[in-house]
Parts: sequence; C-alpha cells; structure tokens
Amino acid sequence: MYSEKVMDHFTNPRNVGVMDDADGIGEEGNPVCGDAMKIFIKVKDDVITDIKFQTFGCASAIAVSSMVTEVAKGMTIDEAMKVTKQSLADALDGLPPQKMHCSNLGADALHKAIKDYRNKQGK
Amino acid sequence: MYSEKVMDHFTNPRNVGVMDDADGIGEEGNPVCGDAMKIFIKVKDDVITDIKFQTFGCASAIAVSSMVTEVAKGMTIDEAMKVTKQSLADALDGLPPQKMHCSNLGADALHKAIKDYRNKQGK
Amino acid sequence: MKKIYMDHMAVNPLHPEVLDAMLPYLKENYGNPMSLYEYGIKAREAVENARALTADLINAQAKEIIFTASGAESNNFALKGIAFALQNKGKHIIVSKVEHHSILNSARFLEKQGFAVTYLPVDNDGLVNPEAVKKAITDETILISIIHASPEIGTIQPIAEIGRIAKEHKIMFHTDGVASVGNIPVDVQSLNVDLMTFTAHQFYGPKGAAALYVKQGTRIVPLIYGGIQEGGRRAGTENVPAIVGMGKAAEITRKDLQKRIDHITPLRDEIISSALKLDKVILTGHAEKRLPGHASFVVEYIEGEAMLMMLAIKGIFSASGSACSSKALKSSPVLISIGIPVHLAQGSVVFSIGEGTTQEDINFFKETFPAVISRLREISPYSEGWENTEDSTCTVKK
Amino acid sequence: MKKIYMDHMAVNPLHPEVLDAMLPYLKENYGNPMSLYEYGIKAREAVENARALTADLINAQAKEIIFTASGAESNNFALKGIAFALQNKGKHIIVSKVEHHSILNSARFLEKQGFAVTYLPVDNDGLVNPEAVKKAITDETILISIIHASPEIGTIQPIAEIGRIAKEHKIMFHTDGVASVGNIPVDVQSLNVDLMTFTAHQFYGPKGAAALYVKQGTRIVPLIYGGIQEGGRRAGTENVPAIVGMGKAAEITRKDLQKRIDHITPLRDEIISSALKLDKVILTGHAEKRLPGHASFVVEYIEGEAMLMMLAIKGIFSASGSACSSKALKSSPVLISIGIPVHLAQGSVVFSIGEGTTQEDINFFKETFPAVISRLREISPYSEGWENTEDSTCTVKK
Ligand SMILES: Cc1ncc(COP(=O)(O)O)c(C=O)c1O
Ligand SMILES: Cc1ncc(COP(=O)(O)O)c(C=O)c1O
Repeated sequence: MYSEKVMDHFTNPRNVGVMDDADGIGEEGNPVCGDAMKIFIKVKDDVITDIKFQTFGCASAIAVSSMVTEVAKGMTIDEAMKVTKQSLADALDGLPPQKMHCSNLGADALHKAIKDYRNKQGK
Repeated sequence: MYSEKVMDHFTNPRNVGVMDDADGIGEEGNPVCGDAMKIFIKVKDDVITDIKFQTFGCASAIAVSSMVTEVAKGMTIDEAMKVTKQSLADALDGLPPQKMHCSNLGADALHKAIKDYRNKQGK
Repeated sequence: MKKIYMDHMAVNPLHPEVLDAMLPYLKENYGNPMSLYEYGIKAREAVENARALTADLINAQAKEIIFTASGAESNNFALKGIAFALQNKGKHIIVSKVEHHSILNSARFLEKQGFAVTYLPVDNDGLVNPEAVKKAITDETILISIIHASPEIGTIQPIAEIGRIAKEHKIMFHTDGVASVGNIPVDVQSLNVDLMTFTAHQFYGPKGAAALYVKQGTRIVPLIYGGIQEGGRRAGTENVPAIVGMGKAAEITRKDLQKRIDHITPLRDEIISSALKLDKVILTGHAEKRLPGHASFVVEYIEGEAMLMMLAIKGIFSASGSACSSKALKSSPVLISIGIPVHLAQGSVVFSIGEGTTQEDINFFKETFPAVISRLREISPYSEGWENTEDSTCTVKK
Repeated sequence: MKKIYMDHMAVNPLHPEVLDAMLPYLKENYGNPMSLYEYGIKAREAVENARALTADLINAQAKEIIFTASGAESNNFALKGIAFALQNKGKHIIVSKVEHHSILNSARFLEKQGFAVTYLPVDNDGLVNPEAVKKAITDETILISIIHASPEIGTIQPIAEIGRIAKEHKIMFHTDGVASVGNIPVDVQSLNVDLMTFTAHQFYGPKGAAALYVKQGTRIVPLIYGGIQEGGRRAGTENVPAIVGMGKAAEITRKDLQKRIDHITPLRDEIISSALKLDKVILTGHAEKRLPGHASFVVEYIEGEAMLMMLAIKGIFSASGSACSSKALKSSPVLISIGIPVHLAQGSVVFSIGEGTTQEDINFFKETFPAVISRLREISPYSEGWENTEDSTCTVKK
C-alpha cells in the first residue's frame, strides 16, 4: 500500500529532532486527529539552511515530514512557500488516497514555520 | 437422498401395468399435484391374488407404488386395509421427509381399490 | 459407468487453472486484506487484481464491482439496496414473472415494507415485452429488474431495449445476469444497465464468489453493514481465495468464451433436434434467443424428477424445473408464466452443457433419453387426452 | 527475516487438515447440494455433516445452524431478521457501545426504519453491567445483542447472566461470538442465548464460512431471500468447500481447544507483563476476563499505525484499533467507550497469538516492542503533559 519511498522515509526519517535556536517553528495537526507535526527552521539570507521535524502520526505522516525537510533544505523561503501537499506526495511516489489529506501535513507545517520566521523578523 | 430400496423399486418396479379384468380399481392423486397412481386388484376368497399399478410421479411415488403391490399381494383385503403410509415408507427403509406426504399415495390407492371391489360386490 | 454432466446451470466445476490461482490464498497468503502488513497487502493486491479482471469480463470499471458471496445475495442487495436508497423518490418497482426466487422474494419483502411491485407477464417464449415495461412505469417507479437469461427455459431477454426505456425515464435498471454472464458476451455499457448480478460458478469459478455491478455514481444502501470493505457497501472479511478464483475465471472466460460457444452450440442443437423428434416432447423457451448450452423441454405423461432420476441412473445428470431449486417446487412458476398447463409443467427437464461436453456424450444422450421416456410412459397411467384429467384441487398439499 | 504473526483476531491461517478436507469439494465433488443426482447428494451429505460438526462445537443441534458467508452477514441477519420478525411485538432493541460495526451499523439502519435502539455504556474494563441491561428493558424491547468477546480489547462479557435476564423478560438474545468461538469454550445452552454469530476464520477454518446459531423455534426473517437452501432462511448456492472447511475446523477445534488455550495463555501473559514494565504503556480491556491469546495496549506519545508498521518491518504482524478494520477509523469507539482519551486511543496496538506462536517469538517480541516504542517516541513531539495538547477540533477531516 505504501511506496518504497514512503517506507524508506518512514524507516529512516531524515532530519528528526528539535532545534533549540530555531528561527521559525510551525505546528500542524493535533493528536486527537491522529497526526501532528512540528517543524523547526534556520534561515540565512532567505535560505533554509537547516530544518528539523518531530511527528506524531502514522507511517505516511512521518514519511511526509521527513520528505518535506529534505525538499525544503536549501530552498529560499519563497520557494519553500510553494511546496504543496501534492508535490510532497509526488516526491514520495504517491500516497494512498485515504492518507492524502489526513497525514499530509508537511507543507502546512513548513509554511507555518516560515510565517513564524517572517513574523519574528517583523516582515 | 433415497434409500437403496427406493432406488431398487424405482429402477425395477414390480407389477407395473393395467389389468383388463380387475375386480377393483383405485385412483389417487392428480397430475396437477405432481403424483397420481392407479391400482388394479384381483380378489379371490377375500385374498388379493393379483395386483398391478400405473404411476405418474417422482421416483419415490413409483417406488411406493411398486412396494404397495408387493406388500398387498397375497394379503386378505382386511389385512390390506391396514397397510399405511408409514408401513410402506418403513418397508422402503424410509422416505425423505418432503416426500413422506406428497408421493406416498400407495396405501390410499390400495384402499380405494378395495372399496371399489366391495362396492362392486355390493358389500 | 460414464458420468455425463448436463447441469451446468446448477453449478460448474472449477477450471483447474482457477484452483491453481486460489491455492496460494488457501495456504501461505492467508492475510486479511484490511491488514497493513505484508500478508494483508498481498491479499489486498490479489483482491484488487481480481476486481479488475472481473470488471473486464462485463466491460465495467474495477470500482463498479462489489464482490458478494452469491447470486442470491447480489439480487437481494440490488433490489433492497436501491429500494431503500430511493424510497423518498418513489415506492414502485417493476420485475417480470420469470425472475429467480431471490428477486421475487425480495420484491415480496419490499411489498411488506410498503413498496408496490408490478410483476410483468411474458409471452409463450418467455420474453418480456419492452412496450409493457414502458406502460408499467409510473411517476413512482424507482427500479426495474429483469432477468437477463432464464436458467430454466434459456430465453434471453431484450435487456438493451428495456435498458434504453429505463434510461429515458431516468429509472434505475438491474438485470440478473447469473445465467448469462460467462455463457454469452455481456457488456454492461451496450446493455444499458445500472446494476447487474453475476456469479463465478456459472463460468468455472468457485462457489461463494459473486458480484454486483453498480454503475459509478449509483446510490445503494448496503445489505450487509459493518466495516469498510468493498468501499463500505458490503462488509465482511473478504473471501480472498474465492475472489481470486472469480477473477481468474473471468480472465479465462473472456479469452475462451467464443470458443466455448462455438463448441456447445451445435451439440445443444443436436440435443434439441433429437428430442423434438420424439412424440409429445415440447421445447420450452425461445427457439433462437436462448443460451447456447441450454436445452429445456416438457415431456408429456411423465414427471420430471422421475425422468432426471432415471437419467442419472444411466449416467446423465440433468435438472428439472428451476435449475437451482430442483427440490423446492413441484411446478415451476416460470413454466406456468409461459403458458404451460400445470400437469404438463410437471414433466420439465433441463439439459445444460459445458466446455467438457463431447459429441460422444451427445450420442449417448440421443440413445438414452428416448429410452427413459418410453420406460416412464410404460409406468404412467396417462396418454393422449390426459389434459382432461387436470383438476385444480390437490387433495395432498404440496 | 522471521515473520511472527500476532494478528489472529484478524484472520487465522487454514489448518492443513481443513484444506485437505476442502480439496475434494474444490475438485471432483463440485455438485450443487440442491441437485438430485450423485454429485448433488455427495455435496448435500458433506454440508449436513459439516453442520453437525459445527453445531457440536457450541453444543447446539445441527438444525440450529444456518451457514452464512461472514460474521458481518450473520450479525446483520440476526439484528434485522429478528427486528423484522418481531416488529409487531415492539420496536426497541438493546446493544452495547462496544459492538462490532456490523451490529452498530445494522442498529442504525433499523433506527431509520423506525426502531429505537439503546446503546449501553461499559465500564473501564469494557464490561456491560447486567443490571444496566435489565434497566434498559421496556415493554417494547424485542431484542438484546451483546458482543461475547471484544477483538479489540479482549474483554469477555457476562453473557450467561445477561442471557438469564433476557430469558426472564422473554426477550430474544443474540451474542456476537466471532472473537470467542474457537478461542474459549462456548456453550449456547449455558450462555442462555437464542442467537449467536461465529466465523470459521477465527478457528483455522476458511474465509467465507460463518454461521448464525438460531435456537429451535425462533422466528427470523431472511436477510437473503431466494431458494430453499438453509431451510429457506438463507438463500444462495451453498459454498460447499467453505462449509466443509468450517465443519472440519470445528471438529479439530473442539478436540484441541484446551490444548491451544494452555499453550497461548502463558505466552500472552508474558507479552502483557513485559509490555506493562515499559513506561506509559497501558493494558486495555479486563485484566482477567479476557481472551486467552489477546494482549492489547495503548502506548502514550505515539500513534498506532506507525507502531504496527515499524513492528511489521521487524517481522511482527499486529493490529491497531479494531482488528478487522484497521484502515477504517483513526480513533476507535471501543477505546473511547472504556474511557481512553482520544489522543491516547491513537496509540492502540493489539497482539493476538495462536497455536503456532512460540516462546522464541515472544522472546523476539520482548526485545523488539520496546525498541519500536523508543524509536517512535524519539520522533514524536510529545511527552509528559501531552494531554494538555488535546483539542477537540480537527482542522483536517478524518
Ligand atoms: C466481534 C466481531 N464481529 C463481527 C466481525 C465480522 O466478521 P467478518 O469479518 O467475518 O464478517 C468481526 C471481524 O473480525 C469481529 O471481530
Ligand atoms: C438466474 C439466477 N439468479 C440467481 C441465482 C442465485 O444464484 P446463487 O445460487 O449463486 O445464489 C440463480 C441460481 O443459480 C439463478 O439461476
């Protein structure tokens, strides 16, 4: 049911962890809903230089989180704002339809982290 | 579903045929009902000396008819009046329940033939 | 003794390749398709593959196939499922008088729940008149269900034409394709049907595997509620081996159907022409618009069960009355509907042949059938003029 | 990699002797039990023999067994069949909140048809209080249906006691025995039930084979109308191989049940005691009144599907939430009913072991489970105090 890429990112998630000196933090979801994630970013010259995540959720939620950190690292924040649910799902060679909406919080959390960064910058 | 005895009497029915000089004739059933039989008896000194049947019906109707002729041959007519559905079914090692009532016309036809004989005798 | 199976309408043997396809799912691949690990995933894939193959046989999409456990279940599901789904639109249903009991008795259940049902008559060949369908339609009509082919008399109905009428009136149209799918080409698109019942055991697939085709977008209420199997429309742990078997049987049938038809049609024609040479043997159902492997008769002066029992003793296995309920009824409503008098209807016999039937079998049949008829006629009290014996009252309850 | 199957509640592998018993009916003995010739007679005998064996397992009479195709079908049949049969007596039904979806959703269907349904709560162990059943009874009550054992939390209900109450009030009593029959001794006499659902796949029998026990003299309306199969109470060509398999599985189970229980209970206890040593792992269901092979937990801070996927990667196959509908629901109504908060209910995991489970398997489990929990907790944003994060609104629709 899951693609090999999903299983790979679930088994060996990239960029797991907290970041004590994050420039922006984005949270999306809630344990009541079954999936929740937190994204920490470091930004330098509008580029995401480091990124970490923590996720509570099913295998695909974890894989999406891992993928979003991999994709976003090195992007400018403007580019990163254009990352979508669909592009993440595509990067993972697809998600089962019932997972497409509920476990696919990566883009939202990333965008929230960027907004948080911008807020903090006063932009 | 049918006992071996039923199958034997169905495959090789005894005493099939008409009797032109019958002393009594009994008919029971109707093609609309799916089973119908006719019994012919010859009686001498109150004893059934010869008996024949014709039957329209399922395998068990034919077997019962054959069995009733075999059982009744040589009986006095009083004895023959005591032949029952159950005794014929028993003689055939049983009948399937759904056949017990609908195809088991042998005793009734025999009794009718005896009554016909008695009527003709003015008794 | 040679055994000649001429009761393919009752059930077909499993195709050996079908059994081979099923075996892994009876052994190591035992997972529940709902499970998320390897075993479950394999089972899920097998089920979805079978769904696609099953859909292909009738020119449907995979998602339009709901697997069930029997033709009877599919028929109950179709009738009640549409009736309960659309009861707010109307409460009138149209069926024919020559439907299978699973349709007729579902219709009667719905009558008890407040639905009105029209039972359409058929002509002497067993055909429903599409014009009569049109006339029976009211503003309240929500569903029409007409059998595609009769297992008892072989007649094939003008489903495409009736479907066109249903479509024009925007009324849901179901056909019971148990006796047709796998025996003749069936294409749900050209037949204009919204729902269709069919079973695997009619085309060398397993027992316990059947389907309801439900056209995309059709609202239907489940017959069996529970988990989310079959898209929430039919609950219950999927019978994976049976479903896999149905898929395989559908795949083989799609490939072999024309070959099968070409093989059995002339053999069936020989059965019919030889039987009709006999005195007082009448073909039931339509002479041309009939299932290719199907030959059905009424034989005067003798009774059907005795006939099939004596044929069985000789090694020929056949049916009398409705193929799937030989024990159920003394006289068949289908035969009565095509105008056969009750006493004659008792003498019904149905021969249905299949891909294993040989010319030798037919030769043996041609020797045996007349002998069996003669023997039973010798035992029978009836002959010419027996219709006058017909009596509408039966002293003995049947 | 070794594969350790710990999801026996979802489905069991076929016992090899069961498959052997089925094979002749998948091959040469393909007849339809309704047919009157040899092939049909053999099939009929096989079905009736299986019926007797199936009845023996639960101390019923053969004629009290109606074969169906799934537990879901039996549950739908029981609820709707009794409701429609007795609707003139009353229109109130009592069920518990921890029933399987096939009961709950049938009850909801009946509500739409004008019936009233009481959903009884359970205590924190998942037990229905018999006194609460008694209090819920009204003059209108026609049916009580309480699950015998929960596949999700393992709790075994006081069925005999509830049955006594139902009997005193002359109310029909059904129990869903899918998770109990074959796993613990079940005797319909001492349980005081009028109807009971059970499936073969719970005791090493085939998929597609299940039954509804219906006490002699009980009136029930068919769910599947049609021919006269199953005494006219459940139509459809009998799935002979599956039924034969169910009979054989019942026969073996009757003989082996105690041995199986003795084998799995200590292994199950080891699972529980080792898991409960871990931080923030909670047993769900009753500590003693539970199925012998059943161990179920909620694990804080992590989610169930991820847990079972990671366990599966290591070779341990388990379930989360309701065993038969892992994909259906994010949070389980059963866990909510026993007072588990929603965020915690997400971390559900169920291990159900069987006769093939070994001490070695349990040793491997004891190494693996803690490691999986630790790894997922490393990834999780939550820890102590997370209950404060609970938020009743979900932005994303589940
Ligand atoms: C308690 C219970 N009842 C009913 C069912 C439904 O059974 P089936 O999936 O065989 O239809 C299940 C599923 O395993 C169950 O656990
Ligand atoms: C036309 C038709 N519909 C429905 C059925 C019922 O199918 P099943 O016996 O598989 O439930 C039959 C029986 O063979 C049939 O001939």
